[in-house]
Amino acid sequence: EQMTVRDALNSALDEEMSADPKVFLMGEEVGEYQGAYKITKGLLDKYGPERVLDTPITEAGFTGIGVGAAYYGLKPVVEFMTFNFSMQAIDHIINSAAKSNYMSAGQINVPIVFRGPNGAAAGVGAQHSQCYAAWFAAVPGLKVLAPYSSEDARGLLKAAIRDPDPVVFLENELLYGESFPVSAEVFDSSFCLPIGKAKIEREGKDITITAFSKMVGYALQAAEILAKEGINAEVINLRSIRPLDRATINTSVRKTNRLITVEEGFPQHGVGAEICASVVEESFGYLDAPVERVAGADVPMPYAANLERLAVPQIEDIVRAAKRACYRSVPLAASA
Amino acid sequence: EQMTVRDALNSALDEEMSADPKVFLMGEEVGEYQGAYKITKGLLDKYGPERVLDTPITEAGFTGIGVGAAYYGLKPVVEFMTFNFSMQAIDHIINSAAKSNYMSAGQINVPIVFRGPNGAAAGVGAQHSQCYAAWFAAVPGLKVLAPYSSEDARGLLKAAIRDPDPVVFLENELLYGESFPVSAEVFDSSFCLPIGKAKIEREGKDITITAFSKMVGYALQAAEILAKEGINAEVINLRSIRPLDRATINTSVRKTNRLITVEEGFPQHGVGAEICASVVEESFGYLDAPVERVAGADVPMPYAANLERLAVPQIEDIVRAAKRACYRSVPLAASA
Amino acid sequence: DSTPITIETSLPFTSHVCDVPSRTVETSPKELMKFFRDMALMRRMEIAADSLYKSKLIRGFCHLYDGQEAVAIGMEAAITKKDCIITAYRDHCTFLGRGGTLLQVFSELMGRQGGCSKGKGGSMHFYKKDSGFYGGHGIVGAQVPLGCGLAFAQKYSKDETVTFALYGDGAANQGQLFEALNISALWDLPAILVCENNHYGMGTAEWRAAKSPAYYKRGDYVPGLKVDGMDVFAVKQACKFAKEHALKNGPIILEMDTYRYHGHSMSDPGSTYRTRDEISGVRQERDPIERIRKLIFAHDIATEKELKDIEKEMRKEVDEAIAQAKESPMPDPSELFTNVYVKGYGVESYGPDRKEVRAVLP
Amino acid sequence: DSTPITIETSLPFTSHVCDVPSRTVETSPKELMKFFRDMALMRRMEIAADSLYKSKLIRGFCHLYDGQEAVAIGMEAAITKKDCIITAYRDHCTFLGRGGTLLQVFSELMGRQGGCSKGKGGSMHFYKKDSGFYGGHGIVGAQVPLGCGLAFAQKYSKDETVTFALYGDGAANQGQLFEALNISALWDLPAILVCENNHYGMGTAEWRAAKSPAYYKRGDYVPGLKVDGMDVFAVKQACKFAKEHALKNGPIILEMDTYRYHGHSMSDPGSTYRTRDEISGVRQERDPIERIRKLIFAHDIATEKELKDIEKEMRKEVDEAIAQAKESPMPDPSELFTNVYVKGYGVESYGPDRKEVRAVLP
Ligand SMILES: Cc1ncc(C[n+]2csc(CCOP(=O)(O)OP(=O)(O)O)c2C)c(N)n1
Ligand SMILES: Cc1ncc(C[n+]2csc(CCOP(=O)(O)OP(=O)(O)O)c2C)c(N)n1
Ligand SMILES: [Mg+2]
Ligand SMILES: [Mg+2]
Repeated sequence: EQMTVRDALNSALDEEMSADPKVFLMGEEVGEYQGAYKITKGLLDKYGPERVLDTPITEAGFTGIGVGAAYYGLKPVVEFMTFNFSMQAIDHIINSAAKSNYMSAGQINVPIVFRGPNGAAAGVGAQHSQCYAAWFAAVPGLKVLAPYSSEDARGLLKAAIRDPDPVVFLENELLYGESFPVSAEVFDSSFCLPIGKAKIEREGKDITITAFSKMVGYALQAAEILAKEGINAEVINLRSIRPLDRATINTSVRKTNRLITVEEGFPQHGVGAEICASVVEESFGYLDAPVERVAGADVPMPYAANLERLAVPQIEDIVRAAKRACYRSVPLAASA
Repeated sequence: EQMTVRDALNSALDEEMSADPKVFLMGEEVGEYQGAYKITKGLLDKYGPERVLDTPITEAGFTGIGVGAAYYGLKPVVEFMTFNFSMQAIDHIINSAAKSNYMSAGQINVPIVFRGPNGAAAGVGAQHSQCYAAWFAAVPGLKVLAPYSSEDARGLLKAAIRDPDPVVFLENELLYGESFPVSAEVFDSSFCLPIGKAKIEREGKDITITAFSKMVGYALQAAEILAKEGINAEVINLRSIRPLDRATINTSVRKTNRLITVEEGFPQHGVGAEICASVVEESFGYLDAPVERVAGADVPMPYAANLERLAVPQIEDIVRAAKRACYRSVPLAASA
Repeated sequence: DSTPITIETSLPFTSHVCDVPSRTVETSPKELMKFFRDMALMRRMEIAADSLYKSKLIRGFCHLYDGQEAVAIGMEAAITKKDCIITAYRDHCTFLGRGGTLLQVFSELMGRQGGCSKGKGGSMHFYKKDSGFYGGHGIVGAQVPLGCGLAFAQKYSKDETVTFALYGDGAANQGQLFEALNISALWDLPAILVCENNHYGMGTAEWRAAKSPAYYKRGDYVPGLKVDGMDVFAVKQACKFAKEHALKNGPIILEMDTYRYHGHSMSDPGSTYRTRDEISGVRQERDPIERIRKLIFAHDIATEKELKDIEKEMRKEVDEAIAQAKESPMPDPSELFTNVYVKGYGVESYGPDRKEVRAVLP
Repeated sequence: DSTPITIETSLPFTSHVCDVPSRTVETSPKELMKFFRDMALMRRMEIAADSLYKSKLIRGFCHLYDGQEAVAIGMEAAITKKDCIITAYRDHCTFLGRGGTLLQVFSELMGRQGGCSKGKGGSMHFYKKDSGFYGGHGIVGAQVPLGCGLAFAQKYSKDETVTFALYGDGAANQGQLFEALNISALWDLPAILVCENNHYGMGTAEWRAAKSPAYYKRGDYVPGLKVDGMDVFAVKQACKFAKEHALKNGPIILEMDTYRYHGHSMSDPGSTYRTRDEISGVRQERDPIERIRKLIFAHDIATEKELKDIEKEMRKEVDEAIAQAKESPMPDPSELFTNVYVKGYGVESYGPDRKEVRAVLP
């Protein structure tokens, strides 16, 4: 059976609200408008205005209110219309949410979810296209999840809402309408995915490709192309950026001896850099080729369609990098 | 001759204000109070309240005002009492400052400096100790500088103020009172350092240690200790985190074949991760040992003195990591 | 024809801790015709943008200004290009009002080289610095402190000019606005905060987002005026008044009571949170262009046919600009790496595959 | 002794868009003695913290509350521990008022296991959730939306309790305060915003930071009361009034006119931006403890010697707590990795040298 990512998110919210009266939603246009991207459709009708709260366009204020409610023991799900606007509230995410449990030595835990679309959409320009995965996942105290498929979206959002710690949940606008096949198990209201575990989407032996969110789809398509050329790629869907599943990544690289990281965000201090460092630290001797990073271009997002396409990874970028890694088995210096 | 970092910063501000009437200062307590850390001492008296502006404690508001003034062509130097408070204004730093020149195809450049103490101080707890180097330096459109010595502080701040683009200038509270020897050249009012260039503080052949800000001092002390044990370390003071001087780093590693990165910030997606990735990309074949990352512990900053000490890199951490890297010349797997 | 004509603004102004300007304004046949022409052009431009969007030639977000034209036009009529304007993402007509061309508008909307931001900005990021237009900002509220910063720079430079910072009723609740207003008041900045109250922030009616939707009063200790934003003369009068006030006394708020006919952006039909009757009621009773048309007739300045001809002419201008814009090439791929910095120091920048695409920044 | 005594508050209350509470309040010898004792203990505690700081047993920032005691004590006298309090970094006395112990205070200040945050929080991060104290926040202004969030949760949970969110005159200009106030007013949250106006934000006098330093009016459409924050009875009366108001009508602002004797924090001598005369004037004429001492004498409740003895007793309590706190061990090194998460899923966390120090999170 098929399910869209939108339905996966919507049903996860619905079921968790129905299971736990402490769960409530807040954000801009989540209620009467049914969500700017319709993720919260129908929930105002079902749960009423006390549990589905339309806020003014004041991210600092409503995020602070959400965090305060979580201090008290409620379980707020705060929607950012897009994560670009979370910067207005980022002090509350970092200083008020992420650090409280530590500063209070466990007295004040913060069971809150911050969710919304993250990263590049289509044609929305420099201020509406930033990926915040690397920023948030740098911060101890936060957990950072990034679903790709409907299974991910449903299972991880349920896990995030049930989790006693603050979770940043990074969706992707361009995936909302995509359908994915899902098993019967996924439909079950008890379905939940573990936080901190990556998923091997495709097994392979020649090269490891890590990706998250929309880029998992690109990595899988690249793997198809590579397969035709005899390169058997293993594709890892990270799912959790923090905690990062270093074990799964390293195990894979120890098998394939080659690694490509893919992400849409800015390259410097990105998820790819971290994965590369983690693999160099743990599995240096297993690497037969330099790690290849594929990432967003190191520029603000341009609007023009042709430039925008050049600014985010394309399937051919992944294919090209993979081939480079595979055709080169001896360290550069040795051959130089 | 000796000069404190505080005097280096103060004299740089003074001279640039005197050279260019478009330069002005704004921030909390920069005027009548002479600066929370006395960096702006005497400048209100000298330049008057039109050019040295005390602001209310409203970072979003005054940062936006600073950026707007830069749009018009003025050259604001905005002080954050510490960079922890820059999170309240980060949307203006990223969306209003960093991206404007690009979005406007060069019409609206933003000659502004954001400066203040960054990272850990002593005993100020989780909300007042964060290092923002990796975050800001992830963002194209920004330049990010981090001085260590008085020479750095003076030369880089002058460069930042003269630069036509937005510069994030990360100081360190614990260095303000430190004295460094400076050459006559540094005292000259025309003195200026190039943005984007690292400085080799100490030449060596056995291992490369990269660091910035206060950690440069630690790296140099670690190098002294290592020297006694026959390990000759090359210490690179990054000075500029963005642009990152990949050329200098790679050249050094191609010589030493070993690399340690040191920083006080959180490890995940940190400066060390980026440097590791950059070296793996450019000089993989030259590496004789896994890159070692030394960084802040992956926890919010604790207050207690003993825990705080464990949470930030110590000289012995650098020494230990360096030895590990040097005693291991063959890739792990091969020896396993 | 500059014969003076005396008229009254549609409504009296309402004020908060300041005097009110006079309702009596002077105009001329020439000015009336200009207002008609300028607003009709804006209207036509936005309608055309709607079609281009629907035929997928414009991508992403696209926020149209039809209904609110009197604000842009009335404001321009009161000030000079040395005064600054800064606004949000609903910026096409503000740009046009500042002297931008249709060709620049449509080229930008279609992401072409000929755009005012060479295709790199898009719908929300128009600028025209040479006539004091500082964008085009996508983050709700951000343009208000930025505008106060422009005003700071004007005062610092002793330019005797002012800045108009425009924002919506939704944005009016943003904390940074209150922060910037306090600083502007402390420093007597020549900043005019113009709240374009079109009564909805996306799908949220003003009273659902604001406990006190009397936006002209929200400055508390800062003076404010409530203005009929559908009456170009009221807008002009208020902006003149505000400019004088700001140069003498510092900040002031103008609340413009206006209306957007389109949905919030192209994905919003604009009809789920308000009734069709409400929209057509405004169109019939308060439309800023129709108001001028009536005045032109009342003063026998032009015939119905003459005005229709002007509208046809505007349509033609727009169509021609679109045709030309379509000829404008996409940006050269090398533009991906330009304008990241003014000064790139010769460092490298990277594309997604950094081994394949990298550029040395100038 | 609970014999009722009727007294008047020092000054009348001044109100903004609401009624004023009566100046006449009832107290008793018992309450007077309790107020004296509680405030004297706070005063002594802060003086002792000052010495500990100077002998380097307390590190980093340390913000003392002496002078402002009547606010903490008067507020507590009006509410229960089911009501919530949240404040900024100047939090030692607020914690004590909520029932925290001296030992917890001094242990935390010295970074010991016995601290209320086990030594991990420090001076600015005290909490006592079991009696409704939610910190101890270091970022100016942040505690106000957080406090409104507590109020939201109280209303959501139908607890019929309220939250007091305390902030300074400097913080009063923060935009997030206006954002949170608007939302609280829209949602009728039982939130009481208490501006502790000690007239300086660090070295900046209120009028240099605020165009309108009438903080009780700054809520605009939200009611406010100006209260003599040096008079514990005025504070108590105002907090009672505010609690009733908030439960019925939503948010209200209380501006407490108060004073801090110390500098802003330990690095500030507190004498460059205000005169010594100003400080000693307040000490002589408005000191909250002296006011109670005089009332006790006026009503013949205790002798000078008896009060002096109490003060000595307080000093002893403080000294003993300090001695005990010094015995409290530093946190175990393993605490570095605890409390990062409630649920760590068995993942690894790292120390500076990750090959040497790593921990599996529980
Ligand atoms: C900080 C921020 N939050 C949310 C958004 C998404 N958003 C864009 S426009 C808008 C509505 C703004 O309404 P209003 O201020 O009334 O202006 P109008 O669109 O009516 O001109 C919203 C919620 C944004 N761009 N920035
Ligand atoms: C957002 C932010 N900016 C700056 C600071 C530094 N700072 C700490 S306290 C303070 C003064 C606050 O004054 P006020 O609100 O009046 O409270 P008081 O200290 O007088 O109790 C400043 C500027 C901070 N902690 N947070
Ligand atoms: Mg609106
Ligand atoms: Mg104060």
